[in-house]
Amino acid sequence: MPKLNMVQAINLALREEMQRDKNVVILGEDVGRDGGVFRVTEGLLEEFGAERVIDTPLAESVIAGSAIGMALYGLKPIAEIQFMGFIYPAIDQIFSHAARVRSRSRGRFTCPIVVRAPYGAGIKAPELHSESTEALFCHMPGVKVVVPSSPYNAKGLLISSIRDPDPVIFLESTRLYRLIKEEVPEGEYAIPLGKARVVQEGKDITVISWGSMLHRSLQAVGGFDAEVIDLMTLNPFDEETIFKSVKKTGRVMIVHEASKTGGFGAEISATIAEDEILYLKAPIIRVTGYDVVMPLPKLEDYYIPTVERIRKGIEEAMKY
Amino acid sequence: MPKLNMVQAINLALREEMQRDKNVVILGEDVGRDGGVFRVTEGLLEEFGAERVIDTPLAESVIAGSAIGMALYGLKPIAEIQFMGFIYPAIDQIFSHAARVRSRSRGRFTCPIVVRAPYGAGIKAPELHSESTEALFCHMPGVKVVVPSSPYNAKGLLISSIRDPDPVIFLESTRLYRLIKEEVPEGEYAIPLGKARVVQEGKDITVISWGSMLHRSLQAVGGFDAEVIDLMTLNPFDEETIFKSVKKTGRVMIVHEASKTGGFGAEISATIAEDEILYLKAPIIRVTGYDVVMPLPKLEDYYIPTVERIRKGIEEAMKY
Amino acid sequence: MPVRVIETIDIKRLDILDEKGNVDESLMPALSDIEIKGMYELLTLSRTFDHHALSLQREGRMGTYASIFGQEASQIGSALALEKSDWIFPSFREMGVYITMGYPLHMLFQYWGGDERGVKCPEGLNIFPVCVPVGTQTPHAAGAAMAAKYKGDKIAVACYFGDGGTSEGDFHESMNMAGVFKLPVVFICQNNQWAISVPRERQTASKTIAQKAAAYGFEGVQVDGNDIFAVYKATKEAVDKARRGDGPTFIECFTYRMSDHTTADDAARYRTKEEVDAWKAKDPILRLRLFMEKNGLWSEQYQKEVEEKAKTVVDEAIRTAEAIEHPEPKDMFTYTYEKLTPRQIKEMRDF
Amino acid sequence: MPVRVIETIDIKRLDILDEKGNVDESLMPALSDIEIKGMYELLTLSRTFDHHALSLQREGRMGTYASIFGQEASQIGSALALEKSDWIFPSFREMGVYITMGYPLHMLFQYWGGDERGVKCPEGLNIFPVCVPVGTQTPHAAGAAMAAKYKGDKIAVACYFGDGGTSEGDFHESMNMAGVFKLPVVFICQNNQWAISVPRERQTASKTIAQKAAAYGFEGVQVDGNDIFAVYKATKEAVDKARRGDGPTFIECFTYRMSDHTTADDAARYRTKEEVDAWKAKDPILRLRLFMEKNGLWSEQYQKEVEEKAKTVVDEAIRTAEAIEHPEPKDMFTYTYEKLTPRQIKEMRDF
Ligand SMILES: Cc1ncc(C[n+]2csc(CCOP(=O)(O)OP(=O)(O)O)c2C)c(N)n1
Ligand SMILES: Cc1ncc(C[n+]2csc(CCOP(=O)(O)OP(=O)(O)O)c2C)c(N)n1
Ligand SMILES: [Mg+2]
Ligand SMILES: [Mg+2]
Repeated sequence: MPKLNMVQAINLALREEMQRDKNVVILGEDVGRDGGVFRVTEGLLEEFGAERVIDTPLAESVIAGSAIGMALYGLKPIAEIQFMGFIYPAIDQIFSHAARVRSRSRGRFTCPIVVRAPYGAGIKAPELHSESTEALFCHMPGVKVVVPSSPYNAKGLLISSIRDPDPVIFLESTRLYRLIKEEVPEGEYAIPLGKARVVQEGKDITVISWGSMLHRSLQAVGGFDAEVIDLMTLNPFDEETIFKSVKKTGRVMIVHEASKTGGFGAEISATIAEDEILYLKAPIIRVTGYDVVMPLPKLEDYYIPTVERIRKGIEEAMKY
Repeated sequence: MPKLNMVQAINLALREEMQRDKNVVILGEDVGRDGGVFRVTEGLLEEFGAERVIDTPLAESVIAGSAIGMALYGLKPIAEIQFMGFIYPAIDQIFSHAARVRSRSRGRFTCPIVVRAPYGAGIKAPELHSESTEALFCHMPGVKVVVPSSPYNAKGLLISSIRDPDPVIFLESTRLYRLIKEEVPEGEYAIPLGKARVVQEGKDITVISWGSMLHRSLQAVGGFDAEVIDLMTLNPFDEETIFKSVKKTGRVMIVHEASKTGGFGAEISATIAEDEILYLKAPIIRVTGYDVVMPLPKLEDYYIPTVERIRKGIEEAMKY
Repeated sequence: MPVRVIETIDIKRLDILDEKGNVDESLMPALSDIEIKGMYELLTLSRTFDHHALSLQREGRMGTYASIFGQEASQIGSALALEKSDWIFPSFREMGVYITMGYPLHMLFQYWGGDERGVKCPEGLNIFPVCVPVGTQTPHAAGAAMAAKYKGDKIAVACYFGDGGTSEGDFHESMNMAGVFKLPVVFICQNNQWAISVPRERQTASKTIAQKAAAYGFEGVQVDGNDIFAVYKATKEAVDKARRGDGPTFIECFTYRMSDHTTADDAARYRTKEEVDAWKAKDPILRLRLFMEKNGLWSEQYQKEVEEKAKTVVDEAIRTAEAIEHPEPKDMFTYTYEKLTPRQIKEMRDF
Repeated sequence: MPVRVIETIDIKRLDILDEKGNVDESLMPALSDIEIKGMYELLTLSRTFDHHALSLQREGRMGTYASIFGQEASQIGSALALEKSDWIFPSFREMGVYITMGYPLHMLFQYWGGDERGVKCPEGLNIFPVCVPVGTQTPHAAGAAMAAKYKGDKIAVACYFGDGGTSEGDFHESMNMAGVFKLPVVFICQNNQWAISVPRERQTASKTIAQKAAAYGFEGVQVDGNDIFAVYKATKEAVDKARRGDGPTFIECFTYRMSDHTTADDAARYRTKEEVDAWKAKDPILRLRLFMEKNGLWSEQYQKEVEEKAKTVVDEAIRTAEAIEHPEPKDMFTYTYEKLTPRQIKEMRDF
């Protein structure tokens, strides 16, 4: 089996789904001739032509909005937003329409779009190229949010997202794009949305993370008997897997790169504090980015949760 | 002292602040000649002229964005978004700029704007006229979020918001606009941002709410020895007041109108679960809107947390 | 600056039927008497629908409603140029379009009564639900047109919005997209001179709205929006052009909102009675009646029949709408996603 | 459709200095020899800055950088028409504007090195920090202009963006706002023919970008963006008009991005060498040199001096920038709000 990095794995998923289903089309800035600024769509224009791999004008709202229109018409559009920091102009289309099409039309129209965006810090990029505001999209019923953490699950989750009958925000860690290679099978396999993955079993503490922070978490748990969960789908999220783990460990730490206040860690913590508090032996710890405007590259490394900060979080929980 | 409803109290705050400071200007759709669709800006055009009460074209992004430009230039603009459901096109300006101007320019430029918007359900209005997505704005460092629950605190909080040197999202419950009248003094008084208000003291449970849900919460607590907290400022929020209360009661319920997942109740709950868990006797209960697309008027009343649902939440917590 | 002219753009205006009921024969589209009578009947039906909707709202039997009074010719004239297989992206003030396309009237009352099921478009029609956030439907029109083009379907996409809607960023991005990809879209702006309290000249400084198309490299034309023949003709040409693969067209229907913005509005706060009165003479139905009278297509008797028929149809629709059972509270969960989420399943236990 | 023309819009183009260094005397702005030499020196300094920035990036001493190579005349010509009291809203590719306005060079290196302090605009200048999200600076320009107008300040606001930027909704909303309120803004579009990999003709279908102003009821003009005299003249007239209270102007500087989009880009993937080579002959610095040569303002010796001076200044700026101490981690908290929040105070304890 070939070893692929995440860029290649996503490219493969796109290619295979486009081969399988003529209704799958890609649109976005520089996705065609340039193959995407991260080369995620490389070669697709050549293979599928300009009608299916569409270089759009520089306008995020109509990228999302026209994807919605295509979906209404029966296509399965995959819209790329060049960086998550540029998704904000498209939020209105995502929130006011993509999320509501099915409900508004009582199912007559549906909106099976995928909005892909590179997210997160760690590649020393300019301002607004390092956002990780996934939590925003988790507060909009009608939208699903998926964040893969490895090439293998990126491919499987993307296939599921493309086939999903509802809108999916699919966030790809820029830092992970070329960091890890792993075996990624060719051909079809789908990892179901809404299911988390227990990456490592353990008895003392449940560490919940997703995307790029999963790796730092895995680095940090060494020496502890930690159960590590890769959430993968943030909305709707897999309460069951979390609850099962919490019942066993009685301790929880959530790690994410987004700033703390209102981050998705809050929802996980609150869900546990509401449903499983009696099993808890310790405070629910959140190790997150700080509540600050994301700094430029010189300070970026201080913003992102470090292995050391994550370890401290575990140690804190283990005091109880 | 005159008894005013919330529309009148906000109008008074605007008028007085405009009289006090020539740099305060208002802009938005229909804020001038029409006095705003809820009449919140009634009479201001006549008193202050079209250069200070500006009827803009129908374009939310430039309403927020030009307010930012005015603020950079030294004015204190108050932008009205006609309904919170129409703030989404302005989110990019609020998140990418208003929130970051101070940080980006290391304080050379600041962004003292207020973005006012009517929010919430309960007046049987058309689609997207009933949003309560305040949590979104609480996840963006650099932005403050204020939600008054009564005419008196609406005036005092608005004065503080206008004078605040940073961007403030100021959300006004459409349902409360004309529901309650209370004594509102003329002249200056400011209610500090970032401070919650203990509306009623109690020993058995802490009920935390804001805006329109505060009133339902107050109706629901009858018969319980509940401490009711009106959060007022959601970001940055008053941990101290909450912690003090939780230490006393050991039980917490949070009530908000927004849908549950990723609502601001999650942040409050998570904060308590992180810092005060040892004081808790019971699960932290959230009584909220459902995780659904906000329904049209026929089902609206089923969506909004009812007094009965809130009571059930308290009863649930009191079982422990 | 005495410099070279590198581009010249002419903005044209089309008028066919004047206020007295006279037509410019050279421009008159080929319409049979039956078709012309059909137009008149649709105009009357739409206005009757509108008046009844306003009454229902006043009586507390319906929610906030946006009247189409005065804009009937813009709506019916343009919709008549469309086929059922075409796709339509309305804003919130296009009841005349729905009615012309044969949308069940009772569902419109149901929708304005606050029930989503009213805009569950019946199979066989492709009308997207009422779009409340101004201008945000324009990208959908571009996208649907792109999809139709990709699929090789010879359809047109009609996108409706107001003068105010042209100020939104989405309008711009969609027009631009349509221009770049030569999409089969007809953008139909009902310039009714007001966006709530903001008059046309404070909405934009361009002399016409039609000229906005120049920014996107395709044709923009202004038509007398109270002249159903002109609206029909301009739309038909644009639709045919779209089907031929010759790209988008922008049509400014120059009309007037005779009512308050919605039932929640009081237009007397911001515009004069004189202005409104001046537009009464330009009424789209009146002038068609005068034309028909001159051409022997109208009589008092006919008028009575048309009015009675309209009233019967509308009354029946109201009865049907009001007899529909209240939606189930659980319905609010059902259409969030294709499948309920685990959390929703828990939440639904409240009902 | 044989109908009435109700509006005609002419789009003009201004050229003064051709590729051979000849000028159209009738159009030539009044510039002293010293001023012309000043232009040349700024062009050279900016290009020197740019080349050094690219080298630093390659050496890993600086982050991603957006080159201005080829666009110097558009930037310096327009900036020279501004006063220090004017307000400037750049995008991310306007180093020539910063340099012309007297912005400390070392701060520019500092910024591109990933340090916010580099765009803390010194007092006495009103240049808003580099704006990364495309088009989003345009509303700020409208707002600042509105504020200036309200305060009665006789200043102009210059707003820079690219051809790609004109596709964003914000551009549209801001242009419209400026038109409605007759704001003192000069919108300066550097049409460098590319938005990363998207060529101008796939960005928008309008024949010129200048004609987009027609949508907003004010003047748009195209100038040869590699002709510093034309850019200067057009901007000066627009700035004067703004100061007079006669409203906004849109200027399309027709130029070319000679470099990759940024140092993270590889333009060879999407455009031909032939296209780039064809633009070499149109170089803005070369043609000014030819003009100066013809007019006795240039010599080999002068060239050497100008180059050496530029190099010295740039080297010095790099030294200064690189000597600046690394920002404190705590700095990332300091400017979120005027005061730290209680939560931030806790978070800061990590440092
Ligand atoms: C994005 C958005 N902003 C504000 C509103 C509130 N609103 C509803 S209709 C309207 C005016 C619309 O004017 P126009 O586009 O001319 O259409 P008309 O009402 O005249 O048919 C406004 C401001 C809205 N629905 N959506
Ligand atoms: C809102 C937004 N979307 C996407 C990007 C990524 N991006 C940076 S520059 C650029 C192209 C800009 O083209 P143009 O406006 O012509 O300016 P130029 O780069 O040619 O100077 C893109 C797509 C961005 N910075 N902001
Ligand atoms: Mg209108
Ligand atoms: Mg460009």
